[in-house]
Amino acid sequence: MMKQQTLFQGKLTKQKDLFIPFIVAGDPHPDKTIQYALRLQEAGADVLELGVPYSDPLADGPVIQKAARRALDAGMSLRKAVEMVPELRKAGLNIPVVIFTYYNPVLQYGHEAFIDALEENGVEGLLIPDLPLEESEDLNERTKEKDIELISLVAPTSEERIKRIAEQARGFLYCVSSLGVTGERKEMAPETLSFIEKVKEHSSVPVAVGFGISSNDQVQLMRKHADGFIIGSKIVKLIESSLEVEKSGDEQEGLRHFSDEVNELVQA
Amino acid sequence: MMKQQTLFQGKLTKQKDLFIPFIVAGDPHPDKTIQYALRLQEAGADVLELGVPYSDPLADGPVIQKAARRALDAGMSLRKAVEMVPELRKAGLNIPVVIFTYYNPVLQYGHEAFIDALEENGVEGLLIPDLPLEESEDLNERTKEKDIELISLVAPTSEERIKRIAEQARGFLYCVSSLGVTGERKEMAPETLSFIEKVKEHSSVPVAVGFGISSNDQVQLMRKHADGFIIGSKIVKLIESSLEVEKSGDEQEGLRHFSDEVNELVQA
Amino acid sequence: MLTSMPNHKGRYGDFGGKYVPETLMAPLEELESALDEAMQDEDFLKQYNEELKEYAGRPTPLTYADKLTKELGGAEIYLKREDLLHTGAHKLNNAIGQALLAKRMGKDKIIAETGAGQHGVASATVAAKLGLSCKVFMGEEDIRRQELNVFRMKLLGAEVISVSSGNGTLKDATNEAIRYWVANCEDHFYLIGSVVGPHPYPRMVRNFQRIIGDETKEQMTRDIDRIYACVGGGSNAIGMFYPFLEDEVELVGIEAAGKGVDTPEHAATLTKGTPGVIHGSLTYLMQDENGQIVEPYSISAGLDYPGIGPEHANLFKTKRVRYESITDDEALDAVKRMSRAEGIIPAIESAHAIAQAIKEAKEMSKDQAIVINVSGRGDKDMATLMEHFTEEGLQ
Amino acid sequence: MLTSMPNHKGRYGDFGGKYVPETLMAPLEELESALDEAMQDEDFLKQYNEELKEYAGRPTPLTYADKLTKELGGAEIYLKREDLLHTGAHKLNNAIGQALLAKRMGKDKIIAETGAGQHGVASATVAAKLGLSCKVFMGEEDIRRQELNVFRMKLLGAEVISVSSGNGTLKDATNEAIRYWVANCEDHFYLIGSVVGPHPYPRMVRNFQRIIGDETKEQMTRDIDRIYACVGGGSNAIGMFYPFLEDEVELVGIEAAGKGVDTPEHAATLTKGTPGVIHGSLTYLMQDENGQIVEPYSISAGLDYPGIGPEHANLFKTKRVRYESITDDEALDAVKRMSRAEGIIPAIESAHAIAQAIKEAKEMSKDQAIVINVSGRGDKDMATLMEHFTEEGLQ
Ligand SMILES: Cc1ncc(COP(=O)(O)O)c(C=O)c1O
Ligand SMILES: Cc1ncc(COP(=O)(O)O)c(C=O)c1O
Repeated sequence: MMKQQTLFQGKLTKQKDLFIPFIVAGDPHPDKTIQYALRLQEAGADVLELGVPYSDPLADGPVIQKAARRALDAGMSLRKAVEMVPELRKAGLNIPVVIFTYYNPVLQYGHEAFIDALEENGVEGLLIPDLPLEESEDLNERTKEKDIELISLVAPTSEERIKRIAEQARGFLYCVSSLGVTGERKEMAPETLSFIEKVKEHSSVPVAVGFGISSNDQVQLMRKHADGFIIGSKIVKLIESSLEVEKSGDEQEGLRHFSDEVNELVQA
Repeated sequence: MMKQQTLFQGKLTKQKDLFIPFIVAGDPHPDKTIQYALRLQEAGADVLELGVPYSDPLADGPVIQKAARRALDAGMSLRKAVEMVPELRKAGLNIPVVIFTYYNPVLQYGHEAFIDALEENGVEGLLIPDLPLEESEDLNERTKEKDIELISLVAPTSEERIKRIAEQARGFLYCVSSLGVTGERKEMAPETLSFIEKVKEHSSVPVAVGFGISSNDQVQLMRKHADGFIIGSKIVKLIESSLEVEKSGDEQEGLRHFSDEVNELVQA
Repeated sequence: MLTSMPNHKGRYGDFGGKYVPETLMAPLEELESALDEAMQDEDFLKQYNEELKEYAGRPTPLTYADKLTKELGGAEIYLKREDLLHTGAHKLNNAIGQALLAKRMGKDKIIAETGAGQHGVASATVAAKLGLSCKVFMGEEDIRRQELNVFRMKLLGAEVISVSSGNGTLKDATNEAIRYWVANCEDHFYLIGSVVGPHPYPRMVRNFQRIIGDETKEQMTRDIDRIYACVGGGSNAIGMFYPFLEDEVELVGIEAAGKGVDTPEHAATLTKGTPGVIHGSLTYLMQDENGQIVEPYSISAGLDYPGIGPEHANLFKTKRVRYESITDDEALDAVKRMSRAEGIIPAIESAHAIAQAIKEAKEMSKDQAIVINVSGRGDKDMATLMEHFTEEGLQ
Repeated sequence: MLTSMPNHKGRYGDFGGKYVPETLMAPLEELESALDEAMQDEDFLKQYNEELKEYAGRPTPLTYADKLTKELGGAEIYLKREDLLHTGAHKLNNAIGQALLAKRMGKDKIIAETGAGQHGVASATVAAKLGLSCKVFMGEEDIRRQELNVFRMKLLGAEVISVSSGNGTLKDATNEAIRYWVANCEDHFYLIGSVVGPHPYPRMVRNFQRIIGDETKEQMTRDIDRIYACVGGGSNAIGMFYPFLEDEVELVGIEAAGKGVDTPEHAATLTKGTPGVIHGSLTYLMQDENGQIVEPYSISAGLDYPGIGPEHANLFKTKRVRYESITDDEALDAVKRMSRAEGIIPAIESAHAIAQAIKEAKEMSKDQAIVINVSGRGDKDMATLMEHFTEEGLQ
């Protein structure tokens, strides 16, 4: 596999066994987001997917929908999420950050201004779940110019599209484990593994699998078969339960609880 | 005017200035009907129209509809109404009695049986408001055979029909004062008088005017222009008010009140 | 010949006639001659046909019910789609015809009776369309039960007159409409909603409804073995049957058996009634031994009438048409079945015809064919249906 | 040439496209090629046209509104009568087309979103008719408000799935339907109810709705000066406009101004919105400065949508179509006016088009002519109308 020059601007320390957690910026508060991000880094996260809350998140299941609602109610926006990145850095986050956002907020921001803002704020990656290859030309160019990785996705339905998508993938290739929106899956479908194989054949970047990964068993399976795994809804749920713990104890206890649970989830 | 042989079997003592009251048999009780009939005779009635209550009295206004409802609730029927006539006689009623009934009860009774019953019970006349000339052939024949007068009606709309109807009229010719169902009219339409004139031209029997006569003024007018007048709703109303008086006094007082009111209504 | 009835006295065999107060005899004669003239007048017929086509939505389709046919495994089932007519039932065919006639006669005020409100809505509709004033008589009980249709009539600009006499239902509304007509016959046109009433109404309404059968004849590309229609007053049924009276096709009229013809709560006039006079016509009706008219019952307001058109009385007596009856429950089942098999929610009235057809179609052979007249759509019946079908009932 | 849009990327000028998760890209491609094949297939087109004719009741009439025309004293007014289509609105044209396509693609499970329930009922109807299973996604708030249509869908055998996300209205029901489709795209067909969504939906729905305009063209016996149609997602409007895009006729689309375009409560997407992506398509929409979609408002549930079909966005930008907006109150007045002038109670959606036409017709000359698309009937709106019109309001 020929590697690209700027894999997350050199911040990606390995290309296998990548742990890529997803959190919603501002859920339930911007300050908390920084805390959780640091704990995830401590727990071995290799990339942070920082989700921007959206009113109509049509690729997301109920857990992330609710988190987005909480974050919106707390006043989060695309602009604020991007501007949170320097604060994350200041607090000690070193791993690459991928901004996850639906397309409409980007469009309102304006492509040029948005990409400039990503650059200024030191964002290494961008993932837009409702912007397929066919609609991404302009942003693809613009991100390339600024060494920002525009993450592509492949899905079980992609079939002949896999090759086309994989060949131009940057950063990592997001492999959607199965049909459906984000959210836990009890089991991974057996087809998932052969699907991953196929994707890997065509990809020049690490292949990370996401959608539904929610148990250590599944993590183990992905460690074996893919180059990385993305965990979203489950992490959001762990945040929810850490907030519960916080209620009956103090903040540190909540965060400790969060770290413990994350460690247990991703342990090798 | 050529007179027919059996004008109400000789019981009609005059052919002018006829006072023909209408009451509903059994309103509010059969016993009461006899009392009211006698009082009407005392007040100068020349013919008694004895109405049979019907579920669907479509030629009647609200006053007679309500009376019919009271009588039906008290168990009155065509058969019972006819069988009441001998009792009226026994109690002293001498004037001709005309049974007023809608056609359906007659049909259920059976033409033959019904006419036999009329004869047996000494009924002199029959009036069926929803049986126009065109539908009355059979009953016309049958009543003729038994010397029972089948009363015909003419209405302001009758126009060319007047001649046809008047020429075969028996007993008296019922001249409907104006368009509409039974019930009081505040005023008689000016056309009414010319209409009566026209009817009289063709009639070989007395022409009595009905529908809406409810004041002594109207009675006076009819005494002048017609051979008789029929009073229905107003009499029924006087019965209602006599019943009111009865409530706060005794029966005799109620009947006295009734007689007074009737006298006042028809006085010359 | 059945199709040449009624005779000049308005008789269909023993039935029909004009049992009305003398006051109405002349207006009825006037109506009859105006009708006869109109039916000879090319312009009138053209206008009637144009309104049907360009306003009311005729021809209505004849739909082959392929799923229902397959499910039952018997005769091919065709549906005549009066449910697609403007305002939702066949009633408008007649209302258009009569309202045009009223206008031709120079009468710009119409009156109508209504039970559930379908004919009231149809009358209010044509009155609006043709610029006539419209008074609709409706029993106070029905006004309470059919709030929606009352509103609809008012929205269309009609005046709804509450009738409190009797039980406050259709029979009483009809009585009251007749009474009002008697008082106002000179400038008012009484627009009767079914093939009932004194001559020439049953003939006139048939004239204006026969388009249903005429179209069906033209639309069918194969022989028909049986035709089904529900019977309240009988207008949709006559409209469908009349053009077939002299053909070799079995005709089946379906009355409302309500809670069962052996209970007092039904509206099965022919099945259980006896000859008598109602609303000006000699026909079958529901009455007691004294000839007092009895209040009928059916879950479907449009069939809840104690009489029936005189022509049906004759077709019953001469056995040219077979009359059956269907209970509330059977009709409701048929609503559900038709909804699910064909995506057509029929009026509960029409569902009576459907229920009988379903019973019979499966006993027939695959090379036979039947037509069901779907006289109206079920929108007006939603409240009733919601009351009846529980959540499980809809599984 | 406007009529040759969209291009191969599903673009109408700047608008349209496919802004969907990768999972849906292949199903959309599959759909597109199946659609292209079907539209070339004589048998498919024949079946579509037959269902429209023999089941749905096409052609719908073009009614000359002579009374309204006279009252206004301006242009001749013609009404295209989609209110007479089976289930009561133009929605069925599209539902039939898509359901037949689903069947042709071997997918026997359909899903649909609905707001007020009109498209849900249309989908449930065709599903029953064609033997498909049907899940309808509906916001919990809408389920509460549209009890009757919920029942109707269940009676037709559809499963109604309550959506509690967001505000529980149409936008959220659509999100949820898309989510369900993403999870089940292999054997489910998503039957979208308007010319919205990712390519090829806007084109497909236009294909299945253009029959409205095609018929109108055929039915008009004289030149038309202007055509009016209301715009929610825009399907009835495109259906009407499309065949006229290259003709010399002025086209007017009418949005819902709700309580006024200067208040926050309206659904005037083109008048007040800005370009953005909603439900897979780049178009105009109502959003805040951060690109969050804003909940719209209109008294008419069918216009209460924050987006609009991308083809309209282009027709707006290129000025080929003029877009206007009408408030709740103006629409309600138009309901009453049309009811009384023509005996047609329109859907409140359609009344928006009527209101605008009334404003303009009186300013036009007598030798001009306009067509209003009456997209649906008002039966479904009775509860709303009853709330609004007091007794005096009906005098
Ligand atoms: C849909 C429908 N079908 C049938 C009827 C019964 O009337 P008829 O027997 O005159 O067709 C009615 C009466 O309201 C009706 O609305
Ligand atoms: C009668 C009617 N008209 C119009 C609309 C708006 O949809 P569209 O703009 O897609 O025609 C609807 C939607 O439900 C409707 O029911």
